[in-house]
Amino acid sequence: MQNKHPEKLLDEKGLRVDGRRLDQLRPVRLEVGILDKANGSAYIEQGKNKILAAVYGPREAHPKHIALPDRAVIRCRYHMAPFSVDERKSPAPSRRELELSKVIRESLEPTVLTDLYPRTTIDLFVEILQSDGGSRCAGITAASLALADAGIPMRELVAACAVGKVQGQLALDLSDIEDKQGEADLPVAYMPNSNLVTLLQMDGILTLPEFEKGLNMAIEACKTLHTMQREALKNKYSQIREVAEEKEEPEVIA
Amino acid sequence: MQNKHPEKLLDEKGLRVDGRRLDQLRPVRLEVGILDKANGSAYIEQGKNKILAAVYGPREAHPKHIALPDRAVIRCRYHMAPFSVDERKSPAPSRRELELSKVIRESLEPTVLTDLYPRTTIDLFVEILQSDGGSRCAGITAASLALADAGIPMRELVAACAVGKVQGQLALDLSDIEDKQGEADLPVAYMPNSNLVTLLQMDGILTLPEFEKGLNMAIEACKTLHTMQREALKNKYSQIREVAEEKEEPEVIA
Amino acid sequence: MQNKHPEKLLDEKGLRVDGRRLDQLRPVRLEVGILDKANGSAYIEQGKNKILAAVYGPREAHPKHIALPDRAVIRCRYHMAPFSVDERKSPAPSRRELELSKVIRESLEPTVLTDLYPRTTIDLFVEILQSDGGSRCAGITAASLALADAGIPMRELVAACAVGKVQGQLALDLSDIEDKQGEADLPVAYMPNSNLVTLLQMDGILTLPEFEKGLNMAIEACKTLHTMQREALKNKYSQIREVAEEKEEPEVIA
Amino acid sequence: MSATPQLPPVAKLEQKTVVDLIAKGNRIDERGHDSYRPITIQTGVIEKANGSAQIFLGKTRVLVGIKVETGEPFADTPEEGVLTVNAELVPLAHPSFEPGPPDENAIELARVIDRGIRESKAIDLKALCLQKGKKVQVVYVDVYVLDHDGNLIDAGSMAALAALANAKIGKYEIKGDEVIVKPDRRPLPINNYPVSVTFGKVDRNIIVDPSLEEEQVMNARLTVTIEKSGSICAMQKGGLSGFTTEELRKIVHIAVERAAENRAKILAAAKI
Amino acid sequence: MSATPQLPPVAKLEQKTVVDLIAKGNRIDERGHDSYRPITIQTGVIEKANGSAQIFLGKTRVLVGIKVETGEPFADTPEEGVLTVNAELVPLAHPSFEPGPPDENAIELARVIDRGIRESKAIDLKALCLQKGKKVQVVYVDVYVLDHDGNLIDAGSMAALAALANAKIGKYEIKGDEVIVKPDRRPLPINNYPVSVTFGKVDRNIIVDPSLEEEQVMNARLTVTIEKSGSICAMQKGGLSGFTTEELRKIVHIAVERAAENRAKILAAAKI
Amino acid sequence: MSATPQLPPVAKLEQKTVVDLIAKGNRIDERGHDSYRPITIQTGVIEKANGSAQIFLGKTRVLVGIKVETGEPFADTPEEGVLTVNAELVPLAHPSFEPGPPDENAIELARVIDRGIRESKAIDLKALCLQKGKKVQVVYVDVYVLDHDGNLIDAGSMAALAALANAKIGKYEIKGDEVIVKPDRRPLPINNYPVSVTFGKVDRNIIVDPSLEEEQVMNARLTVTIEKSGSICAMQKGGLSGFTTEELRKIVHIAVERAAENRAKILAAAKI
Repeated sequence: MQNKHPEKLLDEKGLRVDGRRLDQLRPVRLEVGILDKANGSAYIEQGKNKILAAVYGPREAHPKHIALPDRAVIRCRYHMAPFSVDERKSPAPSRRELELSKVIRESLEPTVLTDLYPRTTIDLFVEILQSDGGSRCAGITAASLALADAGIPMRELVAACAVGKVQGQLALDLSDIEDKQGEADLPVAYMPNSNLVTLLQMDGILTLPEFEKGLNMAIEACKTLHTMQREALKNKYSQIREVAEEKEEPEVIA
Repeated sequence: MQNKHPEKLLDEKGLRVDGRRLDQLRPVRLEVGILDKANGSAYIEQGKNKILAAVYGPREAHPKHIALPDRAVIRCRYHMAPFSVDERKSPAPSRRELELSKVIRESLEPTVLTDLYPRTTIDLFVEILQSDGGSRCAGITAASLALADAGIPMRELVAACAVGKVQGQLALDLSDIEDKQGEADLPVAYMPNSNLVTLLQMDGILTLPEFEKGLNMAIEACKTLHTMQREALKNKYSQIREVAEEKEEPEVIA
Repeated sequence: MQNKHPEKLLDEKGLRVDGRRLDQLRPVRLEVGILDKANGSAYIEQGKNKILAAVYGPREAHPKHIALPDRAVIRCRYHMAPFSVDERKSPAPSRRELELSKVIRESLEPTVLTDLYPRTTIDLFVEILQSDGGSRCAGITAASLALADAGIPMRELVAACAVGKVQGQLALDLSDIEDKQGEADLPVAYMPNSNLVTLLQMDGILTLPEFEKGLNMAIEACKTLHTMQREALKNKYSQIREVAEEKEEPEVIA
Repeated sequence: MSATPQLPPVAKLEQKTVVDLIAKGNRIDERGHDSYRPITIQTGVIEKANGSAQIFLGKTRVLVGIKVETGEPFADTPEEGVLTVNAELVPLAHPSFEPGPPDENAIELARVIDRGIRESKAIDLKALCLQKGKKVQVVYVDVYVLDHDGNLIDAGSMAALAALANAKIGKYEIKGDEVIVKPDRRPLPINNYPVSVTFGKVDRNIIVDPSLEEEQVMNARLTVTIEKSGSICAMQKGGLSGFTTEELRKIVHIAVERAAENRAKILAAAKI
Repeated sequence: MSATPQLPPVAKLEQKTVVDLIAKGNRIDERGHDSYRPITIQTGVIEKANGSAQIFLGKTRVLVGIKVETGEPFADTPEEGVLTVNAELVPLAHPSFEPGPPDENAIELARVIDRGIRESKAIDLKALCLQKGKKVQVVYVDVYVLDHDGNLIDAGSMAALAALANAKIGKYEIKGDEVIVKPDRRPLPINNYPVSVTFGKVDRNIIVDPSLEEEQVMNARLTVTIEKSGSICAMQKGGLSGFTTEELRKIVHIAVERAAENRAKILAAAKI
Repeated sequence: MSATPQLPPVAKLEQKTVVDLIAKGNRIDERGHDSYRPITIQTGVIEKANGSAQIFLGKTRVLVGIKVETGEPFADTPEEGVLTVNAELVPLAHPSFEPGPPDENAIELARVIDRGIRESKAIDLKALCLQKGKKVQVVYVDVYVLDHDGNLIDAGSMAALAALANAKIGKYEIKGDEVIVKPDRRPLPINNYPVSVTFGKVDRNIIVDPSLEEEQVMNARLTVTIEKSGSICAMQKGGLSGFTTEELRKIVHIAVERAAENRAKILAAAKI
């Protein structure tokens, strides 16, 4: 968190640079099943984030020695297109991308019934076509939909959203400019039915009360996003929606 | 094709910097079977190009998973020695070398009876010891001889030559200086008996009539080189020559 | 060997910068079995050198194709910590580290009864935590102890020490400053019972008589270090000492 | 090392259908031999890029982003900007694409697209020089394959051209040793519109714009890139067989026709 | 690609013992759920480094060396020194560690340690600027894992903090374009003391400072880094499950307590 | 990691013949223990290089090209040119050589050749300084192994020396900040002629210049490099066994003799 450009991120009415309230999500657009070759895919726009997620698998592990005898191996790559950020990014994976690939995988694995597909891999690709702050969270939201679209049995969908701090105030779903000038960033992924936080990172400074409040804000946003996810799936597969509504806990998709 | 040094590449008589006519090849020297360890090898000098080609195989595929069940895998590396060009070249393969390795392989594969050696690899190494324009073509001419020298059954030899454009005129077998200042480069590999063009690339600008004329010039040169190739093999293996002359179409060597 | 700073490395009494005589080792401290996870380990301080050596194995070769049917494969890595030298060193292996990994392996392999463990690997890691001249030799002395600590059957321990030339005089066990300003460096590893020199390298200029004298000085130092090695093992495993003393030639440990 | 590719195990029967249809003058998707699949081009889809375009060529989908940054010229062209084309076979586009540095197919794709742009002098590189021998503008063309259903060269080069035509760059001033970027934006200076047309040879038949199913049965591939005045500015043969001279003469004439049609679509999409 | 890790085949019975003991409020090494293993910290162990510290956290052993060199600032922070944290899982520390560039575990370790130092502004980076936009001091923090018996994040971040507190840097003067290094040495300017506390979740129990045996049976991991005034300055969740909100509320309070205790040990070891 | 090499499966009987002949004072190619295979050296074979030489040592064939370019000196030797030796085990030279970055054998080969040249001060590096601390000439010695029939170190170092003696460099003038290259050419300044002599130990016998068949049965290898006045300037032991002190004393004396003979051949080839 750098704080070099103390521009005004909140106006006198407490509204943000893009006119949002502190607890307001950016506009979100979700699409499911938009790629031809992938077994499952989804697209998310959240603010100016434009992100594709695709799933291949379960498929035979290659090379074989990476297979596990009792469950599927999940592999995940978070990757930014060279043109997705202000200054062109080399396509070679950065340390940041390698770390995010790991935490995104660990945010999604708790949802997948991996023991149904021993000796296979499920490969998950999250491509950031345009990045605008909060891309790891939006990527998780899309990736969970791509897993569902691939027909992979899941406990429930996971949604993710960050809370940040701007001018001393907690604010939901920071945009790029808020993120760069903000004082904290708290990305959270959440499974509402299981009440499990599966991604949790933090940058910046938060007091304990701020953390608790911020966590609650993030979780509420995840619940909203979770509804949107189910809506997006419903638009794609109306029959799957009905099955999902019958059994609520756990919510098994596919 | 850059055109920054508009030096005179043709004199008043239409002769080129090195005194050649527009349709004249540079001096060519071919030697077959000059390396001790390789299964087959050949050496070509064409102008100041000095190129070694060597073949290892058919040999057991390693690692095994690259093998194909119904044919040999051909692997090819075009590589320039660090001292082969004006400015020292790093020995790590450049993107250009990677592309040329592919098109050279694809120019030679049509000649090899790969289905006779399933589950093996045939490895082909083209080392440019000195480069003087047209090294990919000279490399193909040598590599085809190295395959024959290795006793690998082939439909026929393939020869290659480029045609370029200097001062608006089509010219055969450009040297380095002509290539750098020329207006187009059209490398061609050709199997005369099968009438198949197996390498075709183009840089620069050619009208359709220029292309057709240039293609014909290149093919005539390939036929000349093809004769030289057979001569070089004859010098090495007189008995193989006789077999080759009996069956003309296809010309199976070894 | 550079000779740019002709500072005085010897005083009027023939004593060196750190007060040593020409034939005197730096203070040496040896410890055996100091790591928890490694199968064998040792630590050496020699001057300001601080070096850890660890052994894993014999263990199943991975990947399998590196295994040998009639003996264990020994693998060795000499590696310097980024903070071990004056200017921070990148953790990626340098060409020097790759060469030293090879010669250290070749100095230790003659001591190991590798034919007892076919199809396995014995992995040897030498980590230079602080470097002060002569780290390859001190690393060998420690690595040999780590092999013994791992219970790997050996012909005998190998010790190593370098001789250098400062101001025209042969000097034992050069420190960093002597090494950088010295005129020659002759690192030697020696198996006293077998009378075998298993590491021998040379930088600088030595006449034949200087080489013979220097070799003798190094070998005498190796004998002294060999006694210290056995002492260090004795402190760790008193019972093993007794077995080793019974059979002198070859000295089989473990 | 370049190695004979391992083709996916496509059912023999399926392969035979593809080949037989072509032999009868038809194709699996009912096109004629000389026809392209439907082409849709969207420009300006990535606001953070200087220019961008997404193409759908049938089910093949390629996104190209253009970034223009300040850098150094090459020593042998001190008064010219720099063009860099990079292609990524993004793993979400096909089960056979794996993460990692570009393989020979990605490199060939990038270099063939590069060749068309460079040899036709599509970008006025001299107009991108800021300070002779020291500072120039570098144009990065990143070709991002998102769904692979065949003929990536044509899809990539058409999207690249549309993205270049869509690109806006800053205005620069040099003050002493520093480059001042001004907020005004002007179009990237484009002089030519090279369009590649790719052919496949299936047995002895030549088809245009092969789909992935067709690529898996074809013997050889040829790309011909045509610049605006109808001359050839780049060619690239691929695949395990070759072309006869008669086939080549026929191909280049078809290429000129198809290139003109596709160029019109690209210019329309880029509103030029 | 990040892949589900392959855990070593630990005997089922042994695993059960570890889990059962924790379920009973006990642990395999007889600690309480909220207790750390014994901590020993030595500073100044590498004389050639600007600062260094070695920690023994139970049988886990980590050495950190600090090197301070002259370099260039980042373009967006022209008046600040540079902090670089690198972690090596040295192969002598565990049979599963292999030579090669840092894998995702090493990168995560380095980045979590980095985040604690950076976000708490532990190092006064502005005091490390020598010449605005041109020359600054670069602080390299190399985390060297020598024996891995679990909880590398806490061991590494405590050793890093002790090494930073131990570090001495040269005095510099700028004359024209040259940097003159003076022989005087001053402490590296440290403003804050972030301490990470790592939790494991075994079934529904939360334990502090998991050992390697415990790591192999735990479902999820959470690191909370607390700066000197008791606020959180970094968090990182790992592992194949998650935490409930109740668990998280409990965890952050324990983290504040444990961090204060461990900070005192570090400061004592660094004689601050 | 350096690993015990996998030797090719040579027929036991063939191996026994090689060993037995040596035991009887003979060798498979009928040489004496102390004799080299025939040596042929050609210089100036690569016109585009500043210097070049090709050696045939029996069936071993190595080509060395020298390139001299302008670059920066090392910080600790601001008044000296730079020497860089690189060796490539080109895959066409032996079935076991694979494409890729230099392996430990290639690195050892390059470093031993480098050591002989550097330690004997064969190149007058001070004469290659153009502008103290800023611009110097960089001498690249690229050792290219074309056919591997054993003893690459001696073949490579003899070819390197012949190529250096063959090299011509430009005349340079410094005007302000620019380097002006003049068309005149002068020889690279050479002060010493280091020649390496490599020994193999087969059972208890010491042989000179081992061929590939002999390398596959020998226990250990020793290279001794002798400079023009007869002193040792580099040594390198290799292989899985060692040498007794008596063997070493004998070896260095033979090395001095053979080096003098081979030096004469190199100088004759380079016309010096």
